[in-house]
Formats: sequence, structure tokens, C-alpha cells
Amino acid sequence: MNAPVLMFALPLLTAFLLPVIDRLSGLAGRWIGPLVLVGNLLLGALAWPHLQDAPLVLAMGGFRPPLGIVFYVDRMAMLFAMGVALGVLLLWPAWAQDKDRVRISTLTMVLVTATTGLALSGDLFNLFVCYELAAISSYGLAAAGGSAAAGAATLRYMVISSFGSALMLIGIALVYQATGTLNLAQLAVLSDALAGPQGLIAFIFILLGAGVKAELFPVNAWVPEVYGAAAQRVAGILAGIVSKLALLIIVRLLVLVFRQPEAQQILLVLGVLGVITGELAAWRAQDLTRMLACSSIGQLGVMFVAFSIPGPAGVFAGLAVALHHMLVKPALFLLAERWGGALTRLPGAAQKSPLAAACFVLLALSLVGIPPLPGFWAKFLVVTAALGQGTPAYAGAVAVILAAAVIEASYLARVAAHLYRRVTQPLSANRQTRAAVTVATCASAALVSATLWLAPLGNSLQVTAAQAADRDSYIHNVFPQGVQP
Amino acid sequence: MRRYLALLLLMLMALLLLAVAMQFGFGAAPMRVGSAINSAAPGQVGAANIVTSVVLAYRGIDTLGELAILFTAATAAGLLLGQRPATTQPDPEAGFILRHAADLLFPLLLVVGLFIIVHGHLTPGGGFQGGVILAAAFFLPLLARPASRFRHGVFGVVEALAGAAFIGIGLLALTDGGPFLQPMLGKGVLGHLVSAGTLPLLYAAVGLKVGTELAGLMAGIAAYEARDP
Amino acid sequence: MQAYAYWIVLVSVAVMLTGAVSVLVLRQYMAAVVATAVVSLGASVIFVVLRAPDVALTEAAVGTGLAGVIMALSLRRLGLHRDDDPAHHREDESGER
Amino acid sequence: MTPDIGQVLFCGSFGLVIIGIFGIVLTNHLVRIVLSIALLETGANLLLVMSGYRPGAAAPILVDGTVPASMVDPVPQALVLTAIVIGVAVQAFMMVLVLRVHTAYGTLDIREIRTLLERDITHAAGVPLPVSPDEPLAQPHTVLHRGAQ
Repeated sequence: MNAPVLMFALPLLTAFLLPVIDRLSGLAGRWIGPLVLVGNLLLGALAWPHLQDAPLVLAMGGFRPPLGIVFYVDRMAMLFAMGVALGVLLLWPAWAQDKDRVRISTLTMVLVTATTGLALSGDLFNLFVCYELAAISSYGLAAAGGSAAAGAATLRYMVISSFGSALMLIGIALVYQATGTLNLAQLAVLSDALAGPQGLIAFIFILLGAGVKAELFPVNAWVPEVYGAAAQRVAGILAGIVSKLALLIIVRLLVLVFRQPEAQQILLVLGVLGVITGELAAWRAQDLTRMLACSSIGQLGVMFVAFSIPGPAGVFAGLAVALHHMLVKPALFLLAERWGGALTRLPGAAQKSPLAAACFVLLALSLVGIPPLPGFWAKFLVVTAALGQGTPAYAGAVAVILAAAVIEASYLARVAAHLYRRVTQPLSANRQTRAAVTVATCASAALVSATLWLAPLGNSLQVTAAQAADRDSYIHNVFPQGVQP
Repeated sequence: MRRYLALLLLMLMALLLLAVAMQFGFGAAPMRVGSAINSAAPGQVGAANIVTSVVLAYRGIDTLGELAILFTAATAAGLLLGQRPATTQPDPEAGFILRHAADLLFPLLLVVGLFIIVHGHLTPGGGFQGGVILAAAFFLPLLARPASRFRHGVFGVVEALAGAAFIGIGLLALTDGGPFLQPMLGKGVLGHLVSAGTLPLLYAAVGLKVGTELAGLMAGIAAYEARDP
Repeated sequence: MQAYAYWIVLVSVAVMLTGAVSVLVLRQYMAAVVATAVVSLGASVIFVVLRAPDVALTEAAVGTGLAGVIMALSLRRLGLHRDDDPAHHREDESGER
Repeated sequence: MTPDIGQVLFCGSFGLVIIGIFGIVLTNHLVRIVLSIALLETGANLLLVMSGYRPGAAAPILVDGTVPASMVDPVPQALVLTAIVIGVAVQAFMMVLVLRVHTAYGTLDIREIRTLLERDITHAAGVPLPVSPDEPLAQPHTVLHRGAQ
């Protein structure tokens, strides 16, 4: 059953061959990217039934796990891999002018490969390589706009990200020096060797490294600049999809390897700080793009708080918020393509494209967490899981999350007010593109259908989260006959 | 003020790191996976250089990822550098020494680069190190005679085909039911030039790709529109 | 561990650290690039002593050679490659010590 | 007490890491920041190779078929091979960006670039400029002071 490996290898093969394919025929060069993404989705759908009972463990190169690299494909990993394929397909950067189109499509295909590898891999250094691959392709895409601001914003982003990945490398060196292995399952078995100060420092370094793209509090200074300067579709991909995959590394490490309580407390504190700074910055923002960028920092802060809760309840709550954010945020960024400017330019926008404005309001309501919509259900899970812990720290975190929801409601209401203000003289707001409207309506339709079938979806997500949070079954699946190094 | 805060933070971090480092057992490598690979590699993979068998066989996906990183860096750089307007006059012709040294060195660099790539599975070195030397070989004539046009087209095609070859060899294993990137074509006699199955082919693909990519990257930076300061 | 290895490591670590400090202190950027290459060479000597010949070759070829060439080419394009006298090149004193 | 080889190597690798971090945080010239990142990466690579070392063990290469008694751990060496190339690939692309930014903004000081960047983004978004009182009233799109080069 090699579908997951093909989901990793085929986009990369397309990326390598795209320059040659495009030279042969322009049409093929234009459509092969989306075609391979559809192929990824089909492969994922093909592999999904096989994952119901037990996750799939694929040893790369045929070498048994501790020696070689292993792909651990459980339901959560496949969910994210298919989410990447669908998200990038909807946000395919079709805006590129002709001469740049080939290179931008190549970078996008490499980004899909990297994020798929992040979702599926079960080896610590392979996660680092896929993370670097996602990082460098997102630098290329962010700076692809060609404007000076995009270049400068990407440069500052690269400085922070290189700093983070060097720290991550030191973290991996500390982990390897303590345990002698890189396979996540064997690390889970040897996790008491990492319980000491060396393990904690290794966790902090890997957290800071992976936190750069997951917009973790101290290392997310780049977010408003890059999302403001880069193309909005690229911002949608980075904020909506790639940040969740970087978060997935931290979740795997927390569940499997670093189980000391200090690690969870650090994540909780950084998550709460992220929520506070993100929501306040979004409230102060005067243009839609910066507001969406800072609100995604806040949302990811909520996810960090959720994943810092020990046990399957935390993973379930975090997964719910992550998937909901993955559905809503790219569509909002796509709408910002036309409405990205200052809020004062927005009046009359609803008159020009009423459907897009309605979708914007619906998505915003769900983001804030208004009861019938899945956004409320996700935040409710986080609050109940956090209160379930009983400690004052989590109670404080819940208070911050609720206050942040209020702030979020206020600034999104301000945007909605601008959208729906009736204007008589020539409307300054510009009309939405057809692609943006279709993606927004798809997202809203998915949101409404998720609201209707919330119970079954919630149960299957709970099973997925329980499977992902189950450490012993992970070890048993990778080493059926026990660990022989 | 910001600077002293940063300085303070760094002092704290430095102490933290040194505290951990001092009780860091140097020379006490746990060797869990390492010793298993050391004993298994000659038998399973058949390469004399065990590091090459780790790079290409046991951790082949890492090397594929790294190849993709280099490819992405070169593509993104090409995207940003763009084509140089033909109007700008090229840099002056290089001096006598550089021109003749370049003509002399070009074949030597090619031979050394190819030697290191081909002997990747026997002696230290391999695709990446040999590829860099090849890149120097391809870039040297452009340094000596900046007016000569760097044929990006040809190098682009070689680069794409070499990358596709690496993945193709990996996918070949899937055809007869084996896992991705499984070494094939038997192991041959340890230490002989033709041994360790597909490893030399993989390293040849890596070497060619790295060589052409980096030469293109360096040519792109050198040809960035020459603004006289 | 042979006796002389200790002294080789001691010398190359000293060379590396002085090279690293001079990267931050040297005024001319081409000299700073050369200092980085010196650090890279020191590291590749240490890799040889640590029984890692592959890594030493990579560090020498990629870390010193390639990085040095790319930095030198970029400095030439930035106009910082010549020994820049302050009149010709705006040296923001506040930036460096 | 002469420090044994392990402590000397640690001082070397951690020294590089700390000098690299100092260089990134404290200097303001882009070229120096790029070089400091390279130093940081070299320090991290040194640390990774040191984690696989065993005294008295030979290099993991079988010279004409004879298997040495005990060999060093080959896995960190394979990791560092990848890490070095990643570091140089990112550094090369960063230098391309430095060239682009230098052509567009005319300066290489990261603080100036930050203010110009903010000015461009707010200008593009059409948001009125946050004019701070202690800043002379400059037109929105003029460059602060274009460097001589």
C-alpha cells in the first residue's frame, strides 16, 4: 500500500520536471500542477479506508525502523496530507505572469511535497529536512511578488527562520547525544533519557525552531510584514496550511517524546502570550490583511494552549481548532486579495459582490465562535478540556481565550460594518474575483454542512485524536516485536 | 535599550548552554542505531563508505529532501534575479592570469569532480562534494570571459533530468513491489568500483544536479545587472 | 586518541573562535567573508580529527568554497568588495562598534 | 587542570553558536547578519558531529575490505552532510534577496529597511501613515537617506 509515498514523491517529480514539461507544451506546464494535486487527493482517498483499523507504517528503502526512516501514516497524518493537497489546489497561485509562472508552480509543488512529508514522516531529522524544504519554498513564494517590500519582508523572515532552524539543529544534536536514535517511536521508548535538563533544553530549541512557522509568540515578528507584502494566496497557504503542519511536529514530540510537565507549561505560557499579542495587534490593525495576519497569530495561540493540555482531550481540542482554522482562514485571505487595503476603502463592497460579503460574515462568525457554527464547538472543546485540568494556569488561559474572542468579535464586526455601509457615490471598493467568490462559497458550504453533521464528524475526529494521542499503540505499530536496535 | 535587553538575554542563554554542555558526555556516544548500521551496512548495502550507505540507502529520503532544497533555492534565486537586460555592457575581460588559468584548470576540475562523484561509495566524498567542484568547473569559464553567454537552457534541462533520475530510481523499486528508494541491482563485491547497486547511480544524479544548479546560481548572481557603484 | 590530536584541536578551536569574533569586528566586508572561510577551514580540520572525513570534505568544498564564492560575487555586486574608504561608501558608525 | 579534548571542543562549538547569535541580534548590517547565520550553522554542525564521536574508534570507511575494530557513529555525519548543504542553499538565496533589497532600497542597514518596509506596506494598503511626533514629516515615498553606493 504505497499511496502515501506517492503523495510525497509525485509532486516532487513534477516540480523537478516542470521546466522541461513547460518547454514542451505550455498547456501541460500550466495544468500539470493542479492535476497532480487532484491525484494526491485521490491517493489519499484511496488510502483512507486502509487506515481505519491500524495506521500504516512504511519503512523507506526497506530498512526496518530504527535503522532506516519510517513514514507513520495514521488518520491525523493523512487528514493533514489531504488537507494540504485540497488547500493548495484551491489557492493555486494562478496570478503569476507568464515568465514567472513556471518557477512559481515549481515552488508550490515543492511546498506540497514538504508539507506532505511533515505530515507523514516518523523520523526527527526527516521532519527537520521537510521543515527546511517548506521554509525555503515559502521564502521563494513570499518573495515571488517581485516588489521591494516583499523582498525586504522575506529577508527579515529568513533571518528569524534561519536562527530558528539552527536552534532546531542544536536541539536534534542534544536529543541524539542523549538517546542515540532519531526514530520517534524509539525516542518514545527512551523518553526518560530526555526527562532531565538536557531534554528540556532540547525541547525548547526544537519548539523555537518549529515555532517560527507555527507563529509561536517570541518568533512571529515576521507575520504581519510577510503576509502584508506577499501575494494574498501565498499568505493564505502559509497562514492556513503550512503553519498547522509546523504545529504538527510539536504535537508529535509532545505526545511521544517530551512528556515532562515543564514542556507543557512552556507551551501554555507561549500560547497565552501569542493569543494576547495576536488579538491586540489585530484589533489595532487598520487594514484587512494585517488584521487577518495578526488574528491568525491569535488563533494559533489558542491551538498552542489546546495542545499543551495533556492527554487525548488536548489533542482532540487542538485538532478541532486547527482543522476549523485551516478551512476558514485561506478563504478569508483570498477575499483579502481584492479587499486587502485600508478598511476605509471597504464601504459599498457588499453592494458590489454581495455573495462574497455574506461568506465573509459567515466565516468571521465561525472564527469568533458563534454557537451553531463549528468554530464555537472547537473553542468549547478547548475551554472544557482546559477547565478539566483544574489548575489555575489553565483557568487563566481560558479567561484569556474568552477575552480574545470578545476582541475578535469587535474587530470583525468593525470590518463587517465597513463592508455593509451603503454608499451612493461611485463605489471605491472593487469587485471580488470569480475564483475568490467560488472558494469562499465552497468554504462556507463546507462550514454549513459541518454544522449540520457536527455529531458524526466530531466522533470520527475524536477517534482520530485518541489514536494520535495513544503513545503505546504508536510504539507497538512501529516495533511490533519490540525494539531491537 | 533594546540592545542591552538582547545582550542580557544572550548572556543568560550562553550560561544555560554552557551549563548543559559541561555535563555533556563527550565521546560517550550511545551508538544505538550507529553500531547496528556499522555492522549491518557492508552486508545489506555493500558500499565501502558506510556514511554513503547511510546517506543514500538508510536515509535516502533525507538526501532527496536536501536535493529538493538546493533545487528550490536555485529556482527561487532564478525567479528573483531574472534575465539580465542585454543592453548592459558586461564586466571587463578578466586578466591574463585568470583567463589562462581558467583554460588550464577547467579540465582538471571536471576530472576531480567526476572522480569524487563516481567514487562516492568507496572513498570519502560523493554527489554533493563532487557536484560543488563541478559547479566551480562550469562557472570558471564565465568568470574568465564574462562576455560569454552562460547557457542556462542546457543546464536547466540537465538539472531537471538528473533530479527526475534520482526519483525515478527510487520509484523503480515500487514497480516490483519493494518500498520506495530501495537499493537495487545487487551489491557486487565490496570495494570494487561497480558495487553497492544503485548507490553510484544515485550519487551521479545528485552530482550532476548539484553541479548544474549551483553553476546556474553563481552565474545568476554574477550577471545580476552590473551596477557600477 | 593520539597525543598530537589534542594540540591540533586546541589550535583549530582557537583559530575558529578568533575568526568568528573577527567576522563581527572587521570593518571591511570582504575581510569578514575571508574570516568566515577561516572558521569553516578550522571546522573542517576538527571534523578530520573527529574521524568524519566526508563531513570535512563537504565543509571545505561547500562551506568554504561555495559560500565564499557566493559571498564574494554578491559583495562585488553590492559594491562593497574594494577596501571602502568612508568618503566613497557610507559607513554608518552607529551600526558597528 | 588542563581541559580535556571534550571541553575544548565544546567551548569551540558553543562559542561559535553564541558568537553567531550575538552577530544576528546585535549587528545591523545585512552582510554581517548573513555571515553570523553561517557561523551559527557551523557551530550547530560541529555539535552534531561531536555527538557521534567515540575515542579510539576509526572512521566508518572500510579500506580494502578490512573492518576496523570499532567505528565512529556514521549517522550524525550523514545528518551534517545534509545540514551543511541546507545552510549554504539558504545563505545563497538570502544573498540574492540582499541584492534585490539593496537595489530597491539603496541601504543595507536592517533598521532602515524595517522602517522603509513598514512605510511601503502601509502606503500600499492606503492606511494613513502613523506619523510619530519625533519624526520629521517626510513624504510617504522618499527613501530616508539613500546610501552613496
